[in-house]
Amino acid sequence: MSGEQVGFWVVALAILGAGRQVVTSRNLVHTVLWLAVTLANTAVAFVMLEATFLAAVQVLLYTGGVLTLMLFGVMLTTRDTGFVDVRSPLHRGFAGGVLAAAVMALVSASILRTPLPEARVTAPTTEALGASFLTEHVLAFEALSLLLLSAVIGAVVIARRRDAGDPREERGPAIRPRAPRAAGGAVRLGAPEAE
Amino acid sequence: MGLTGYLLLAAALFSLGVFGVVTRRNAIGVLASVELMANAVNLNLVAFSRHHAGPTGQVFALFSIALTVAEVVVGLALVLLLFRAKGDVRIELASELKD
Amino acid sequence: MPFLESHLLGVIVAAPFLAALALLFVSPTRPGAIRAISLVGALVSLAGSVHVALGYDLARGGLQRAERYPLVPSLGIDLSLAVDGWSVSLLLLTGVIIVTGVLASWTLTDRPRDFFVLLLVLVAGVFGVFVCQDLFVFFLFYEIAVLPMYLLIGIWGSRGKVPAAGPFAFVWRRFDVGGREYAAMKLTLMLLVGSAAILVVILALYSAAGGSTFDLQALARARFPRELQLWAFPLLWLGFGSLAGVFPFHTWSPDGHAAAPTAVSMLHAGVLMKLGAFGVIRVGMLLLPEGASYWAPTVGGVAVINVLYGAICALTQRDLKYVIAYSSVSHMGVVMLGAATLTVDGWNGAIYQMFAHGMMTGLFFALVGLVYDRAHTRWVPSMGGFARQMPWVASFFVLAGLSSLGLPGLAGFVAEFLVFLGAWQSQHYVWALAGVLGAWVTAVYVLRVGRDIFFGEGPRSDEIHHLTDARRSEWGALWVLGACLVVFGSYPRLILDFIHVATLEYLPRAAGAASALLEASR
Amino acid sequence: MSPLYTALLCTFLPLAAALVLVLVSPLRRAGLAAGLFSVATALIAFGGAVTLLLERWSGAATPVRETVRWLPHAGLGGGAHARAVIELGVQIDGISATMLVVVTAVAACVQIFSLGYMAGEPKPDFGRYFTWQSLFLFSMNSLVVAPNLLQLFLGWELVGLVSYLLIGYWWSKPSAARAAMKAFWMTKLADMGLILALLVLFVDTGSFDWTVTTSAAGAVTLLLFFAVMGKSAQFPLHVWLPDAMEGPTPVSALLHAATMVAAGVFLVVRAFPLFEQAPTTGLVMAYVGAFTALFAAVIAVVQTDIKKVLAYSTCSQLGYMVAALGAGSQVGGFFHLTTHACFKALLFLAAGSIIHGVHSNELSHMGGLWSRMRVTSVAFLVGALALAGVPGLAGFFSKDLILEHVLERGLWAPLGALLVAAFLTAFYMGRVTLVALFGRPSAHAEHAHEGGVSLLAPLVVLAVPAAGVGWLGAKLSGLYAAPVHFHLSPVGMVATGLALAGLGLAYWMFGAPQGGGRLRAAFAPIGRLARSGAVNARFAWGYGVLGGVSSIFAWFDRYVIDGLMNGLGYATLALGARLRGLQTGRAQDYVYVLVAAMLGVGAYGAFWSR
Repeated sequence: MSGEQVGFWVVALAILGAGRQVVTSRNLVHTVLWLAVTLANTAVAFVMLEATFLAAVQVLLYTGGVLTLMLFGVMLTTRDTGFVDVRSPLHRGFAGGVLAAAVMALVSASILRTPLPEARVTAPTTEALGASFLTEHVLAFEALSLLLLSAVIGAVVIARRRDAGDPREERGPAIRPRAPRAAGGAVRLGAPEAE
Repeated sequence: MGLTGYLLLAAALFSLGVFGVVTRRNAIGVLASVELMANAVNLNLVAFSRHHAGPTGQVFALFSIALTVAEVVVGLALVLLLFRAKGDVRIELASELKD
Repeated sequence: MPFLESHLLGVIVAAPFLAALALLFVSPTRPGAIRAISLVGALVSLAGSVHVALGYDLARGGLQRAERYPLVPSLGIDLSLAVDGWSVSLLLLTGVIIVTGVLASWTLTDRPRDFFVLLLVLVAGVFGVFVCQDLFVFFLFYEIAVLPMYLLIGIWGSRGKVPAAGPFAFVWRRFDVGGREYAAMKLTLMLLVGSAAILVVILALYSAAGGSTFDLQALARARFPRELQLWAFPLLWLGFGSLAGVFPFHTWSPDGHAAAPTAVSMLHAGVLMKLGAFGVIRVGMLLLPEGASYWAPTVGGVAVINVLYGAICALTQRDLKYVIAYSSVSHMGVVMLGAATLTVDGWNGAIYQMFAHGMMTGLFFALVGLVYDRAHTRWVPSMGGFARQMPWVASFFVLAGLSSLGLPGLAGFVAEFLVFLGAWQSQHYVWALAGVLGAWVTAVYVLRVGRDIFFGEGPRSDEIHHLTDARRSEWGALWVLGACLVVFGSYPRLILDFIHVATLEYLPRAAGAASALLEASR
Repeated sequence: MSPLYTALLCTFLPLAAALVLVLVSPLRRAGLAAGLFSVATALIAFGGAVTLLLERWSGAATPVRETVRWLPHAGLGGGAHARAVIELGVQIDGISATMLVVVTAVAACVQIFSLGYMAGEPKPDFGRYFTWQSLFLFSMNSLVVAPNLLQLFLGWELVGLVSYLLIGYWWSKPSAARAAMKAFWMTKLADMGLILALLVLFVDTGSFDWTVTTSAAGAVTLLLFFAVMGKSAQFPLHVWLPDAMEGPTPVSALLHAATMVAAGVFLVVRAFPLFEQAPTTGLVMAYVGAFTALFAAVIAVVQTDIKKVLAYSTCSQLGYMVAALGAGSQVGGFFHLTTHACFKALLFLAAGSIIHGVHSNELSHMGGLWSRMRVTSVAFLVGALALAGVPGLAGFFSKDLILEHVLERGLWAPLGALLVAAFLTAFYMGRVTLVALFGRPSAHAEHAHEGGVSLLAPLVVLAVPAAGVGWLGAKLSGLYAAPVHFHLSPVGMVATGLALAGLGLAYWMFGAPQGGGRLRAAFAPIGRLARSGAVNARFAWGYGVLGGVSSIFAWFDRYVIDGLMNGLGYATLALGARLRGLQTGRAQDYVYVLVAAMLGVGAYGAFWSR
């Protein structure tokens, strides 16, 4: 077993172990922290795949940015319950397990049945990456920046507190539970509006 | 280590994510599970890029990461909104899809 | 402008879209700007259509001005546009109808911006269907054209009253039969069910042709197996036919047209119903010639029912819009009848009937809208003697009526005559007889309803007063449509030559299959 | 100017006039100016028509025929259809030149007459009236110069349209609006025959020409004759004609006496080569025509409205023409058409002048007009005597020709009917003349007086041909057939005798002696029958049936077909309510199903589909 293979197994075990904690941990703060472990280990896997730039981005963006954000989220919303998630009913967990197993089975079966090139090619340099960004994929790049911008704006708009004067805000719910309404037309047909 | 190993690793990670998405009760938990799935996809992309050809795979992975970031941002905003509306973030509270 | 010249079809389709987009940035409180932008969008399309017609090389024929924008190359889906003779005529029709439709809704005050946005999106879809050469995109445009109708009728519609009776009276307790939401829903549901059938066939054709292209020309060369053709054609016929008002799927039409606001009725009866018939011919008969010739007698027989049944039903309607709606059902029957003859004259007549009926029914609905606007009722027995206050409206009503009953010199006659000629040539004598009889019944109800509204003694209801004649913008719409009826009726070759070129090219496929079928049966 | 351009001028100048009047509102609303404009174009058209006729008259001109393609057409298969074209154009020969002169002359007279007769109308209506008049002239001329049956049909429908518009001229009067509609319905019903005939002819021969030889001549001609029955008011499709008298009297003179109703006869004259191929149709025509001649004459006897008398008389005379054509006499039919146009237009215009003076249509409101309206009375008298068949006047010659031909063909029953009709014609015309002109003046007639010069000049002008056109028979028939020289035949003498007897009887009953009270009583039941409108009632009944059928259909559509659709929607909803239990509304459950479904599809695609 070469050193590289050993490294792979270690990283794989770390990723999967941490991932298991992410989906099962009761404490949400723990969940987020385990997620950080998973992502960091993925960054290690990236390094092993000689994608160093990506690994850096992964660590900076994910572990640095996103997880902090998620921690904020957890702190803000589950403060009262002690960061503890409600337990799922057993049948739900069982069904989820079956589904996950099925996904795993199908995907791995597909992978194993497909003849894959095992030999490595030269890893692209960061320079090549940058060049590719600004030439071949420049349109997608720009579109992405627009998307990020709109996501930020959208997030602000969605999460923004209503003005204090808004009476709806005083009562709490910003989205009032509306009267049962037709989602599709067929139902609406049955409830004639009085004219 | 060959491509197959990485792909299987990613598949396993993805399956974990699926499990989390359908079982977690807390919206942030669901979000974290989605991150796992996205991460699995990125792993795949990078692995393919290494064993196949050229920078395209990595480029896509980068795009994917950026997209995920955007998704997290919006997702968290929604979670906040949900919290403000219902006082809790259990995801079954958001059952407006039922008529 | 070379760009404009080489992307003209794209521009025609895009202009209403862009106008709709521009409207989104206009304040809803500025109706003047909204109208102006809509009119500009419509006029650009019309001007483009006229330019396409003038530039179409009749001697060369075939598809011209091909434009291709790849959409999903891996599935063989392209936004590929081109015109043949049929498209040229229908483009012109659509252009005229949307311009006059915008003019006719000039005075709309209820949420004009949303109204015009939907109207323009709808018409962009219609333009798209007529110039599109890719089956998938064809379907896409078809849906774009059909769906805004739901909102347009549901929001801006008016209601008629249909008292509960008959074996299904229990339904009335559940639905608001005759209401605008009911009408909108019914129309949308029926058309969507039709769309589902169409989609099934489209996918079947795609995979049967090798799963690499949706191109109409390529599919037409594909020679589908006979079994496929035999089951696929009736599905297409009924799917598209639900929009063309084929019996018994016509029942959305009276309610839908009656509930719809003026411009929407104009577009719907004037152009949208043609999409259905166009689909049957363009997709059904050209791609599935064997299926078409096998089913032609059925199609024609049902069309005969449409012609007579629609006309006879129109005879006793008391609601003005219902009269015109049933007349549309009847006249669309003439289109299907012409298509089913599988003869040159029949097809020429069918396409020309689309054109002529579009103009005529557009005029009709514009007038009905005017009358309704002034009298605030659509109940014919309460009207009478309106010609005193609205002489021009009366004159144009008679003109439209004369065209619908097939008076020579007006566009309707040419179409009907050709269709009857085709029917006689195809030796379906009963079809021709029924068609001629239908034209007579049309004369009976059209003249009677005209008399009941406009002639004789004054309004029979005391609630009707302050009638006024057409105003400026409405005036423009009436004159344009009226002039079209007269001009294209007295010199039909202006349009018919285009149609003829395309028919000559396409018909041999279908007719070849027909004669092969005849051989086989001997 | 070449004959072609002259003919085009005759046809399109009135169209241009009509268009100008439609589009230039100020001119139309100016009233008299519109009228003068229209009259001027009509006179120019008349001048053109006369030149055309004179060219034929001198014998130098050959027939002119020019056509243009109207519709593209390409028949499948070879044979006649490969070369088939659908075209319109102009054909000038003896028949069309004569007819053009008749039409334009009568039209010009009528328009001039209308200037005075309609002077009391509001100005815009006056303009509208002349717009329709110009449109009529265009339509009729395009029918007359038609080179084939298709164009004849186009003109045919257009004159029907103008007839509708002009009958309904006083549209605010419910009876006028109804009469206009009825006339259109009836003629349109008959026109179905014409359009079907066109289809049969074209599919059989690849042409709309009347000169072709066709194997389907029987069907074609019968269908054509059905159309003729409608347009030329043959029994039983004649019911619209008396109602059409709701229109202004000059309109009745032009459309419903002289020209438009004669279009049916003109059609047969034109398509005579086709009719010659179908002897059976000829027989049918002879019988129908003769019966109509008799039937309408009987009804005319008891009418009390002067216009109704003339209307039924028109029916009757058209019956004569149809019978003549059925008996195989193209010349007889067409010649009678020509003479009838002259004297019937004269009679109607004179009647119009009388109505203008008396302000009533009723015969009982007239009387003693001879002394008060001398010019009109003389004109009326000339027309009446010409119609009655008094020797030397126009009607005498043409009627004689017809009877001779019917006798020649051995059609005894039609001959008898026509002879009786000749007697009755003289009788009812005598009655009208005696009552209106020489009877005891009623209160209405006390103040009767002549109208202006525009009313009288057309009467004088028309009286000349009404009296004398008969003498031109040989020359006129020579324009398109072997010249027919007049000679008094035995049957003609019988007819003349009968006509004189009819006049005598009329004098005995309605003139100075005032005899025949018992005879009058004998006529009473006919009068009742005529007024009850038995035939009319049949059509009213038919209309009722149509309405009933329509009600049933409409109900069926609304409540069964549409009800079915509604029921379907209802059922779907009910089903939807059941299925709703499956919906939890939880996003996670949806994800679960989604992933499972994707797995299913993926598994199918990956493992089983190969």
